Amino acid sequence: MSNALPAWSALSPALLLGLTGLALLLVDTIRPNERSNTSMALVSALGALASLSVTVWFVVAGTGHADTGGAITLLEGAVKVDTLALFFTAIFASVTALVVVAAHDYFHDHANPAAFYSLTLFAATGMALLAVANSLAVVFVALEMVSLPSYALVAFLKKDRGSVEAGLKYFLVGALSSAVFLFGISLVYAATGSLIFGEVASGIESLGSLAGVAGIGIVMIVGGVAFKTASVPFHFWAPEAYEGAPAPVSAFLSSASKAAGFVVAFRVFTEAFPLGASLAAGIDWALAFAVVAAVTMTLGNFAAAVQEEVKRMLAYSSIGHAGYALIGLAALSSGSAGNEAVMGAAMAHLLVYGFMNTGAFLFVALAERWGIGRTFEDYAGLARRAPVACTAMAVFMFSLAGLPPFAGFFSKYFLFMGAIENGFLWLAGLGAVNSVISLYYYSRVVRAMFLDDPATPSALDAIDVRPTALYAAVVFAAVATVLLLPGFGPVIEAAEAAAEGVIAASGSF
Amino acid sequence: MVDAFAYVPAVVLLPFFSFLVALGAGKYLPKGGAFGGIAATAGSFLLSLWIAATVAGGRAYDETLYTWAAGDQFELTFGALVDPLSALMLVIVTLVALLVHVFSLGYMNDEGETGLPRYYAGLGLFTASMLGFVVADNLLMAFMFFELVGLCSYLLIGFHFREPGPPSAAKKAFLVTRFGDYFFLVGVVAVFATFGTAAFAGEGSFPALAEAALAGDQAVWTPGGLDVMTWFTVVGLLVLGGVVGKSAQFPLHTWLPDAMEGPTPVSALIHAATMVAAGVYLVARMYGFYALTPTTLAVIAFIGGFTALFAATMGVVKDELKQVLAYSTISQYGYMMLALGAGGYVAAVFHLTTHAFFKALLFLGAGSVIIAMHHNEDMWDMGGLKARMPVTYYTFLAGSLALAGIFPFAGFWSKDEILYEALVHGLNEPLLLGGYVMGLLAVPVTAFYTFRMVFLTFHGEPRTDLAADPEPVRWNVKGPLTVLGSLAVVTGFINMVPVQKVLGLEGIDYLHRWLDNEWGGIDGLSSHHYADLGPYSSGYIAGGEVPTVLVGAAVSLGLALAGLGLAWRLYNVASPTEHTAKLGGIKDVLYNNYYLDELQVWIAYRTEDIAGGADTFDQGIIDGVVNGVSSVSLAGGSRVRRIQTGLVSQYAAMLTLGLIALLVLIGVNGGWFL
Amino acid sequence: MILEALIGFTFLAALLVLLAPNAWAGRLAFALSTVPFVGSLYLWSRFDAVGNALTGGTIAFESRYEWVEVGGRTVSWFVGLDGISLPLVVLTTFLVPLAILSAWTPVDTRQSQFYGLMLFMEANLLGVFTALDFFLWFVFWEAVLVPMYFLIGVWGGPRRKYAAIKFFVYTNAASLLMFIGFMSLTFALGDSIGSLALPEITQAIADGGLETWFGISPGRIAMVAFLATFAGFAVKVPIVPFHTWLPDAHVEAPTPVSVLLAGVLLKMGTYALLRFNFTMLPEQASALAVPIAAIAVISVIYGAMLALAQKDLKRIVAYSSVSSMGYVILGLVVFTEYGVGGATFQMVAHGLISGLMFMAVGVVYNATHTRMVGDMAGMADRMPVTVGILVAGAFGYMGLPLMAGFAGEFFIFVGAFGAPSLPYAPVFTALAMFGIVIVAGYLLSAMQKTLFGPFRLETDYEIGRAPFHDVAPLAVLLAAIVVLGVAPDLFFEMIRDAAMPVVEGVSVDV
Amino acid sequence: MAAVAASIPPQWYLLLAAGVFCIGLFGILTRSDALYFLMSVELMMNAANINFVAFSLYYGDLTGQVFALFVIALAAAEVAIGIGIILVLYRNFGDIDVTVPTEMRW
Repeated sequence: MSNALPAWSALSPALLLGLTGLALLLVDTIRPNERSNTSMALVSALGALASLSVTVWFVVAGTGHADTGGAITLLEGAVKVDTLALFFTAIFASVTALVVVAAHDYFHDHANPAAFYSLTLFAATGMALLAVANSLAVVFVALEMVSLPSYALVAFLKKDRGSVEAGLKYFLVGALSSAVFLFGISLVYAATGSLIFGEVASGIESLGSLAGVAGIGIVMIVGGVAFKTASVPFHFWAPEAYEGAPAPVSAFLSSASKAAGFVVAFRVFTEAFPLGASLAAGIDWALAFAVVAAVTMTLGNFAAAVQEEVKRMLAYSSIGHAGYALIGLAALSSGSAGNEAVMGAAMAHLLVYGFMNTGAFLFVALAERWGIGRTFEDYAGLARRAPVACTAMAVFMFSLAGLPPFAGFFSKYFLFMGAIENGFLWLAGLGAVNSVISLYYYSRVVRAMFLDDPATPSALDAIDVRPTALYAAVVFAAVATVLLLPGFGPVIEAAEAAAEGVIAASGSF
Repeated sequence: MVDAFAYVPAVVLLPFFSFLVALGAGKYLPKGGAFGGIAATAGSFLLSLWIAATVAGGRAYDETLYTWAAGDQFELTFGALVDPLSALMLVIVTLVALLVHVFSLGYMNDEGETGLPRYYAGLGLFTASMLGFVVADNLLMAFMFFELVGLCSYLLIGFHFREPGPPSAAKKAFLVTRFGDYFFLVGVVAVFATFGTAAFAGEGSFPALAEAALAGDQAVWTPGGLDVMTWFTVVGLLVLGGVVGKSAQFPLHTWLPDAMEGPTPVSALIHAATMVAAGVYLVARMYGFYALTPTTLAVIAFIGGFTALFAATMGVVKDELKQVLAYSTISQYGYMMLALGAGGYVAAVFHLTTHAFFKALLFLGAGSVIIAMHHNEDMWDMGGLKARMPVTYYTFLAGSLALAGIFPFAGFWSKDEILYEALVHGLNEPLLLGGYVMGLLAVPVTAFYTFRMVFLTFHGEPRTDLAADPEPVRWNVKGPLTVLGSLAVVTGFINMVPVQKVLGLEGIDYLHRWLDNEWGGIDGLSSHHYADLGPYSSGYIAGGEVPTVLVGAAVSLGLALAGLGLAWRLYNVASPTEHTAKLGGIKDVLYNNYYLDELQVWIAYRTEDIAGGADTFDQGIIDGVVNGVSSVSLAGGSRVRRIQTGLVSQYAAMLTLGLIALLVLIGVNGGWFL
Repeated sequence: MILEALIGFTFLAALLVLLAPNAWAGRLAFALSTVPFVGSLYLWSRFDAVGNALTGGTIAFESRYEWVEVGGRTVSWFVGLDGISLPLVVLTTFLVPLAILSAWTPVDTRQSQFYGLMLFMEANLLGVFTALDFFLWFVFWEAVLVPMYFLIGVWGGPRRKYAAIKFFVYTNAASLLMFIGFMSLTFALGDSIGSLALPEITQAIADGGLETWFGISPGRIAMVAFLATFAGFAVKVPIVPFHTWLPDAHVEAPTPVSVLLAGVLLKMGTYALLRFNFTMLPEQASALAVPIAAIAVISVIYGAMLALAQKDLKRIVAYSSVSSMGYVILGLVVFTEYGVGGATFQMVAHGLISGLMFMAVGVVYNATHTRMVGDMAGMADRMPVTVGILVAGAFGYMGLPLMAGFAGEFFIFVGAFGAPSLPYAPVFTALAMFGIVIVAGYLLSAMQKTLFGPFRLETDYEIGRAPFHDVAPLAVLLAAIVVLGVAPDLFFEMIRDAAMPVVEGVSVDV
Repeated sequence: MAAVAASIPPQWYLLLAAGVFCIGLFGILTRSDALYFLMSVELMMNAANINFVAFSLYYGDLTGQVFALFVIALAAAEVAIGIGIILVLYRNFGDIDVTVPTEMRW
């Protein structure tokens, strides 16, 4: 299938996203004074969906899969399209689609929404690029390509103090982290003399006296990843950014951008720094991830349990979920059969998370659109006024908590299974404790919406509109969250195939 | 001819159907379903007679009719066992039940009671359960119907549930007997575990196996390799727990006097003639097992003797008619236990029979008096009823003479035989002798309170207007009284052992021969067999059997007459007065039944205190821990969130520190700095 | 296929009722819920399983489709019935329609949601009892929590939110512990299993498939897994000291929910204990026999004492459930035909009886709007039929012969007393049996105080006669209890057949 | 030129880079002025550039140097965004002190 097309076409998902972004700019420049929010949203949604469909088609066709001639490398090996890349591109594209559709209603009265769509699309392009990056240089460039629009997006509401403060903090921490990341890359380059993953890997095997340098570099790269995935200790930006940013942006960052961080991690740490070789050189980055994962999930969940505002609670919970997903790297053990399983489970979790978490933030967007407050109390009795949306929210909450019959159940339990299979009982146990706590605070939302009575009878009169697009996005996310449970087979198999791909590419893992 | 035994289930089921009918359609039927019950019990009675005749015809019946649970480990079944003992019991139960049903027409319907369907349903179910218990062919089935009997007594005692008293009495009755039944149930389970069966009769029955086991040619399970004899004694005592409860033996007798809260016919049927008999009957039923363990027998005898005396003393001071009868019931069952313990199997059954009749008679007589007195039971408000209700008086008198054990009434013969058995066997058995002495001492006391009751009720001058002009009673009251009255006179003659022994007339001890399978029965269930198993040897005083018989009889009769005389002297006057003052301090003790009820109430309260303590512990400690966990983690959460100070430069600092920490960790772990 | 139909239909019914208007959601739900019952009766009539589904017996209505493959283990849709699960399926489908009927009076808001959730829960319960693949089973097991959370939290009493969240979090924590324990067991089995099908796992363990796993010896793995799963299920059962969520949940939950909670949800725990701990890991079970028997006895006595201390009728029944579950544990741990079989039978019996008790108390509550012992007296005078049935049910609870409760308890006792595999079995049994005295104590005194004596009611409600649809389910339940009490072999036969392999499983080790 | 560079042992470059990096970090930790913050980040990035350039010389391949150019460009872009954000910060808070906005915390 793929050999019928020119090799560069393997990049078409990323290209589609990028072109859509440019198209948006074009539209905006040609007719600047026409506030065509709708057309913008439409174009960007179509672009995202187009790229999504192409991606899915590629996955189904097995592009870059070992069975069909293996990964497709382009640009002197700087870029590589394989199942992993496509899998994550699918996540990015679908989240983008959801977000832009929702944004249409969220920014219905905004002065100039056009910039939002183009920025989102460019960020998405950067993510797609991250997914295919095969060289540390490309990784860094793509990473910046994701970060810079994100900073702007967070601070998008220029007159909103919260948005600006969030943007500032996000930017400062981000700049620092990317500097650390970059320095890490430079050290690895210093130690191995290359930026292409494959060559770095071979360099790692023969480090000699430079092991320490490479080690410091690798740990700094871990830091960079931690920033993108909002993991301790680089998580500090997350609560503020997610809380202050416009809700669609929070959705975008907490789902897609996080996933972007993970795709880098999965690829770099398997292909560039194979565990076996790293261990031989005394660089136990899996241990580093284990520590980070443990601290992250604990901090995220415990802090989320005591929040007053739903949005901030979701922010912390997304930190907690970063901790879960990190298990996918932390629970790797050299040469163990369970590696594909656990990493695949982490990827699958990110996919499911892409839907349920985006959905949750979009519900918050809906609430902000309605203009009801942000605290749990403000959500009291919401189910009476908006049963459909609240049911969807309940689905997201229970799914995030890992309860059947929702997809979050499968992904989370497969993650724990993977950890157990590789002998990381303590990680699984910690994850279990955390998910019990998460059950508590997620059910607080459900309780507020369904069980509690509104503070005042007039509290919910603000709910006077039914923003169609937002509803559509939320409901679609909910449906996806439910359907992914019975339909989990292909997902997890694709994810495991992806993991297998990168692990195999790393040769001796 | 048709086989009578094919109708054994019918005997049980007829009253059960009357229960269903009364329950379902009672309120549409005349007399609230009374006739259904009468018809059913009459039918059962006739069938029982037929069955008894068949047994007399030299046949017996032991069949498994229904498999309840067909496990490989144990097979739990229902079946019918008809031998002389159960045949006799069937006749007694059905007859008394029939008479009580008839009497109820007068006592309940004519008095315009409400809830009659419930009443007759209860009677029907009770009769059915009792009959089921009688024909039971294994211990489990016996236990089941034993419990159902308990349920019925609960329902019937609490019949007047709108008043405060009866429900409480019903609760007490069920609870106290339940306490005994607990041991019984443990015993049943133990029997299964030990022998793998609970059948009463036949080669594979557990008494037979136990006999074999003691003989050493049969291996049985015992806990922790316990000695077989010891274990059997334990099992026997466990089952005895149920007996002590149901037959109201010390210390579980306290429920029976309260049970008088129930309607009088119920008292007659349940707490005199049949249900309380269940305990004694059970011992007789599995006597082949008890006879094997001397210790158990001795305990039974001692409990019996003690209860006989103990209850009699309390009966002395009671003012209410039914109370006196209640304590006399307890006392009389004490005699039966004494007999069983003393190896007097036949004597026990004999007294069971006679007592069933004369005690039913006394209760029904009391019922008739109560009707006449418009439900005033205080004897001090009566007096002089003799002239106004002659039928009741003379039948009641017959019953009293029997109860007091005056020659030649029924009670004399049975009680005399009991004492005789206890004496001859007791001469070599100190514990048993103690039982005998207490039984003997109870004789004058019994005579005294019985006639105190008679004189206070019927003799002298009427002490109230009610007594002066009692309400007349109808045929449905007099009829049963007459029947039972005559039975109370004649029943004794079915077993005139002393006469036989003294005059040497062979074969007039019909009951002995009946229970000895002389006309037919099942091997291993004959009185002879039991005697062979039993540990006792006979000893005689005054040189020889005949003198012993005479002396024994003379002594007991003399004592009875003495008691009677004292009662005559004190109460057979125009206007009798309380003489209890003469008793001094003992009086209060007797009035308060030796404070045993208080003791049990105290125990109940302490139990509730413990429960309260447990509840506090549960809510405080255990649930406290559960809630503590959550509050602790939430507190932890609010600590953690403080890290997010909101100051971005502090974020930078913490970020850097975290990174350094990570570097150090991995570095040290990887040994870069070496 | 028929099992899929059964479960699927119930899910559809739930959806349908959810969309129905409140006005006739109750009737619709009842009508629909009778279908699964008929279906389960059909299953019963066609039941042809032999032996225990986990130990290689022939499974009835077996059907299996691969679902997901993860970590070299296939997770499949794998359902089937054996002599242990069928009675519980019948019990579930039997109780739900009655519970729905009993909800008509008390539930007066958001009916369609209520009945929808009830049916949704039923579907998941059926899944729990039919699933033979661990992961599938676990999906249903967890999915039961969600409807229960809402049912308690939305329609419950004053402290419903506290009770709901407590139940929700507590039981979920237990499930996670159990999950980790069991997963480590499956991975310690290495390549000796290719799927998470329970029969396969059981066989593998029996064939000594456990390997040393990350330096942990097979024996220790098995023991750890046993303890983890036991603790996990102990919360659900519940066994002292994990029982404190139960009274709160029961007191707050509306009547029909209490009925299902006591009638079926508690049985999930004992069922799981039997399936996992006592069937898969008999060696560990018999190694720990004495402590387990000890906590069983403690549950019985302690639970009964707590019930004795309560003033709220529902709380009384709730604590007595703790007590009754103790019998079940005792029956399971002794590994005899009557012990294990009796325990299973007792699950059904207690399901019916506790259901009846909660329903009857509920009917009284509908009339009086109080459940406090002190607030009322002489109810028998006003609602004779209800009280009559309540008394009958209470005696059933006390283990009156010829009612289901006695059968279950007696089977357990007779199976436990002489059990060879349990040291001091007679002592434990005799101690546990004393429960039958305490239960009589508190039930009788509670009844005396509330039902009998002169009529008195503190709350100012006019007591009308209970409507037919309140009393009918009581009568039906009572009838069922008596039938099972007179003819226990209706179920006990197939239960024995399925329990024997479990017993033999250990008898080789003892 | 190249010879001189080659004659200097690579460890020195590493140390120099590390030094520069730490200076930048120090600036970030000590200064609360947003512009100082930006400059310090610039320093840290250039520290990385030193490594790239030096070791591309050391290994004799151009990747490092080319990448250094990329980094410089990206740094410029980052500063652009940063200035923009600092601008709106000033508009909303009347100050470019990064420790002022602390409305969202905990």
